Amino acid sequence: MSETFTKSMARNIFYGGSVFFFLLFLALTFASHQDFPSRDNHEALTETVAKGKRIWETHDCIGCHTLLGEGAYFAPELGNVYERFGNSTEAIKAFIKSRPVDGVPGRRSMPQFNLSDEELEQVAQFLKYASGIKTANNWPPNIKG
Amino acid sequence: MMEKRKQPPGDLAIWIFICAELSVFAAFFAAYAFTRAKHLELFNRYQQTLNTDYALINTLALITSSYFVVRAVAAIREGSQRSCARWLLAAIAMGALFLVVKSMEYQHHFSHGVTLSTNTFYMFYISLTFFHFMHVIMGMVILAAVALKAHAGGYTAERHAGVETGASYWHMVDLVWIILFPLVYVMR
Amino acid sequence: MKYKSQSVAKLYFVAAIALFVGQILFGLVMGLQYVIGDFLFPEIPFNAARMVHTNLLIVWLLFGFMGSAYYLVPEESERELVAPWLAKLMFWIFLIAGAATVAGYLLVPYAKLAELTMDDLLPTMGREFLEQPTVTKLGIVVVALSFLFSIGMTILKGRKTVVTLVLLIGLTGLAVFFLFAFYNPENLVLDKYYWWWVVHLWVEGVWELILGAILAFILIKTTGVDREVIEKWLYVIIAMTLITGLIGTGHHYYWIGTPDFWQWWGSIFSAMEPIPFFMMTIFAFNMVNRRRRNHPNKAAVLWALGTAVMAFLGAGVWGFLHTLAPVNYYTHGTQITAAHGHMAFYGAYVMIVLAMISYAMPMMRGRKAANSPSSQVVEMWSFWLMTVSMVFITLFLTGAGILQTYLQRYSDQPLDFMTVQDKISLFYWLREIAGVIFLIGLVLYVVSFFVGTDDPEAVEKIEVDAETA
Amino acid sequence: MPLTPRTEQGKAFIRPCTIIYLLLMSLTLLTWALGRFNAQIGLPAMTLSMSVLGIAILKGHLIGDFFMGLRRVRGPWRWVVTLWLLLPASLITIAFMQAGQ
Repeated sequence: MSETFTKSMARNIFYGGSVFFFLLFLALTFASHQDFPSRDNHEALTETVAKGKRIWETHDCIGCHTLLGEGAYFAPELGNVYERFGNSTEAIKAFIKSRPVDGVPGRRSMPQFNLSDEELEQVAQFLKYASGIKTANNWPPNIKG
Repeated sequence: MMEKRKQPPGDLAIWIFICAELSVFAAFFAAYAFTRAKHLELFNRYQQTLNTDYALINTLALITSSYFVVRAVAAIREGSQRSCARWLLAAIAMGALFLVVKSMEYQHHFSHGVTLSTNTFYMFYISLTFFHFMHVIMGMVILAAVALKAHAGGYTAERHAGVETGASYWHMVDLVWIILFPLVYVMR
Repeated sequence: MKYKSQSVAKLYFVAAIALFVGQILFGLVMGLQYVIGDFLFPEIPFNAARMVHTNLLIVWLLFGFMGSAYYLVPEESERELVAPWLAKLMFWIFLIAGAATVAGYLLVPYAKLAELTMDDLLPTMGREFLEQPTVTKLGIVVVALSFLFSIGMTILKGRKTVVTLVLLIGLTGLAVFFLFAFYNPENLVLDKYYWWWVVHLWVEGVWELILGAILAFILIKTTGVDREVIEKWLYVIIAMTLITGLIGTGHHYYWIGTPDFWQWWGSIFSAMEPIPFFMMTIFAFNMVNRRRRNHPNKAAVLWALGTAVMAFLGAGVWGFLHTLAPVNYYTHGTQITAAHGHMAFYGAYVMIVLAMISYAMPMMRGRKAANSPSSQVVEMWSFWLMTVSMVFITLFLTGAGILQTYLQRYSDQPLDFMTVQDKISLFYWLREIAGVIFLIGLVLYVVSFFVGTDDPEAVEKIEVDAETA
Repeated sequence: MPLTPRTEQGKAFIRPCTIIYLLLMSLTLLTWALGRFNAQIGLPAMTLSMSVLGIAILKGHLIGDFFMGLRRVRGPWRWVVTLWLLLPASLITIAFMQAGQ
């Protein structure tokens, strides 16, 4: 019996395997969707929060910070900043508001975005909402993020 | 003394695939066992909600279907295409029986609100069995394709690597269940 | 070069290299901002520099992929490109849109850019790597569809090979999964879940098909090994890629509000993800060892082998390092991720594009098969400088990441983020130095195009087989 | 290479694979019975677990050898299934011993 290792079988495995595992991925996605309502803190997803997400996005906050560990690693994690700031949206707003326009000599500094009070409230509420998302094992490991 | 060959039956490509699949299952089995060691009471308690009788029927069904596949390969080696197709059909029927019984089992659990997130035991139970369940479906699709080709006279006593390839995959599906059955249903 | 229309690739390659230089310059800016926080502040804040750095990377790799496709598809299909004018038109559209977008990042505040481009109509901006204004994204879709049209039609009308088929599947997948960039729900968990359908299913899915196809093409051309053998392995490797990589998406679903079962599924499948990369390394070296000819373009072969090794190290080994959920619990979102990202992108995608450029450019510039020996020597120097400095960038970032993980996440008295950053700044300085060396390598790479252009080209060394001689 | 269904005289034989099949079925019933009736049999949990695991390895080996046809293969592929069986089985054994303590 000669060696058999055919291109057509390799091809079949590529097609079959890809379809198989993509379907499995879809099944797991479906299972994830069943679980989202119990973890994604959608109860807190008010219009203010939605607007806050837009503020978050249009100022490219993810370009320096991480949110639930995703983003840039230049500035602190913000998924739990609400808790780190003593469960206070006021503290978050005060921090954003007080950033110096010209930065801090020699140090990293957050830009002064000149947000209105309303916008500040929205983005702070967004961060509060984010902190209410139930991450597995309560990630991050500690309050430092 | 029989002549030994260097390569397992069927296309080598399927054996690479089989090895990959077996590694995934091995990882899952080990993960199950070590997680169980950490949550012994939970695993022992919820293991009792599983129905061993269903699992017995399913094990017998899979072994029988594997046997039928062996007969299908033997038939094509003797040059009998129609008998090969018939044995494959019988094997597919046993696969279908497996799916029906397994679905009844799932139906029982799901109607009690069990999901992947209910607890760690059910996470493993559903993950392992569902992953295997999909392999049974995949195997049936492969066997069906082989059966159709055999029926159409696509294999001969000399050239039948396709039958052996499909057979090898199906035996792998059986093999995985052979470990899964005692591990998840019986061992405690 | 067998077909005239292949030459459109040259435009794409030149642009790719130019944008590559830009990407590295901004990388150095960011690297400096890591240690001198107020560098260029507030003119170019870190987030703007980062957008430029990452988006230029994506855009120039896309230029590289497109150029590679335009070069190899006519040759594989044995016919001229369908509508080469479309390829040229789309090049300029893509280049101008890309340049305008980058200019937008740098010249106006990002919020202003969002306003100017009317992001509120269909908000898609402000998510990592997908920062482009919605109109740019729409432009990308148009470019991708036109590109698929001309490549697809050429493939369908000509000889169909496994290389072109796999390439086409990869490129189609690239276009399809990009559509998830337009899905931006208010629900943060959903947003993140489907964001990965672009990012992960690109870089650990369909892009690997493109990588495999290009690598197979180069190996067929430079080693003279039987096409059947190479194509067979291509299928097996990309099959393993998708088998492991699709569920492997789960390693991004550990800590973002997604269910716990992903920790198991993600860990088990992504632990298998190094396998296809390992197979690719074995495959590439095997093919070169079994070569039937000594291709005079040594630089191209070097890049191709380099791709296989560095992709395995960067994507395979450095990926595995932090892919298991219990490890990732501590390393998620630290410099470990940055270390992996740098080496994986360089090893898998930067190097394959440079390999293709290295292989195709001499022919497009009128050579028969290769550049002059002196040019190749410079190019190979640039290979080693860039590759070794990338290894060091990765090692320094890994060192920074391990310390960060320990000090901020693991020790009994965890420290603040910024306190930790100050403590590990030495590693950032070292990374910046390695980055400068990378830039020197890149400059040498550009220089290699202008060295020895008047010298005769390198010729194939005929090996005399001892047994037949 | 027929699985010797008949001798030259045309006398019917039981195929080896049929014998293996019947053996596999009986071993399955044994596993099931051990699990189902252990309350009456009263084996210690560890003994029960290791017995059914041992039976499973034997079954898997038979499937690999006779059904997959590996006993007619030489070289590394000959042992692929058996090695695979031993790998998770030893990990499972370690885990169960950990849990048993």
